[in-house]
Amino acid sequence: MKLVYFAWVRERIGRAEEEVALPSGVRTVADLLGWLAGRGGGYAIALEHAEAIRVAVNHEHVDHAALLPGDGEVALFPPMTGG
Amino acid sequence: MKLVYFAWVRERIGRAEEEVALPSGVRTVADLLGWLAGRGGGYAIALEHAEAIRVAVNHEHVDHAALLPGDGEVALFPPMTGG
Amino acid sequence: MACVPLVHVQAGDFSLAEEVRRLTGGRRDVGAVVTFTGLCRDEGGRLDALELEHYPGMAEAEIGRIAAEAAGRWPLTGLTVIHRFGRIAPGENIVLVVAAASHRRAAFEAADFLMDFLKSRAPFWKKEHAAGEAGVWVEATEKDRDDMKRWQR
Amino acid sequence: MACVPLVHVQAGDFSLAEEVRRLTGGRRDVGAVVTFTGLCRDEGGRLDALELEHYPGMAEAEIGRIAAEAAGRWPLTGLTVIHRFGRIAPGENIVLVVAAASHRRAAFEAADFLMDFLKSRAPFWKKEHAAGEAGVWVEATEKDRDDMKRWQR
Repeated sequence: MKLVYFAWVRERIGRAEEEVALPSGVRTVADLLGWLAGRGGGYAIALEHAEAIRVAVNHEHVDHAALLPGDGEVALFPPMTGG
Repeated sequence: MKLVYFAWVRERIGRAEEEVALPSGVRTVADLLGWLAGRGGGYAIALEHAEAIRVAVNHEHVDHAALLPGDGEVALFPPMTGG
Repeated sequence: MACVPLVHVQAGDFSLAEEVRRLTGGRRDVGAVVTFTGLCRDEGGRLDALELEHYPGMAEAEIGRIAAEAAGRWPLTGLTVIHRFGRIAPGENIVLVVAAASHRRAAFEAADFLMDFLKSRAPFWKKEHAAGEAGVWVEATEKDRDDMKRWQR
Repeated sequence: MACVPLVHVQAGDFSLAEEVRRLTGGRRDVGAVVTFTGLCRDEGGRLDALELEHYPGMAEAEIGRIAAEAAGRWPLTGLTVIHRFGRIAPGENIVLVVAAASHRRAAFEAADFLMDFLKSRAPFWKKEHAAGEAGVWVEATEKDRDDMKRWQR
């Protein structure tokens, strides 16, 4: 699965994107955030307040209870400040 | 006193403006409307529904209970439809 | 301090771009500009033109009062109102409001307020001209009066 | 039938006049055009520039969804949304919404709705650059979320 990061999530993690192979227990967006934070370092810092992280699956907003797709792009980012 | 008329008030009365000398009993806007309607003809037709007529005194909206000024310009017109 | 509104009542057309530039050019404190342009519609092909009669002198004064009220009520950096009179063909401009502010809510509300009050308070009257007919005066609607009530406080 | 919105996400500037002309030129059924332009403020002289990061692909898709929602909700004759990204200096344009309709209420509400939703749903992030400091990400506010709730129904 492809993960992409934006704004301070990207800066704290230290990369803009990566490919990951998910362990079988990681099924929801919340699972993914917990698993990534467990990597420590920049991941732990970026995802410390997981509830603040916004997530999009294949370019659509989803909530943290959403199931992850079998394939595609999952994006993690802070609340938007455009407009 | 100068009277000016606009839109269908002007068309029905048949003139855009005139000078009038008010009888002493004509003190309010409502008095003026009644006195003018009493002239009959186009005045009676224009002012038949007096409550619909809007009035301005020296370029400011006033209600029908307002006292007429000693001097200046009184305008009679239909509800506005600009914008 | 409240901005000083620009008010023009004129027969000729106006330039939206120029009026926006007048309120933003060379400035770094304007965050939001809302414009409203009112145009003449042909009402499904029925209309040849609108004729706008106005009360010279009072039109400028009354729009000035409405604009000053808006400038006192919202923190605007600039406010422009232009209202045309005379014969106006479908597709042509009738009225322009430009409201500039640091933040968007003030600009939106001021422009919206201006239009509601212009409709019911500015001394202009529209006559519709259709092919082969005598002109017909547009009637004011209950809705126009209700729109003004939105702003009571 | 709902109009088909135009959506652009671009680094370059836009022309307000051109975008309005695109929705009104040659037409006789448009009675009202509301535009919103968002500009970069210098925050009392503090800011050198804003940097706008965006999520390519999703930015267009999400603005498209918000615009389609507006086009379904109000009887618009046209709707255009342009959002810039990259480095933007004080006084420069950031975002443009143009809503055209037969009647003014639809145009005002659609433009207002678009801006409230763009602020909180479109994947853009602003970083403030001040002289001699590292950039600071702008934080989303409670107010931004409250603004969206105005449109629940």
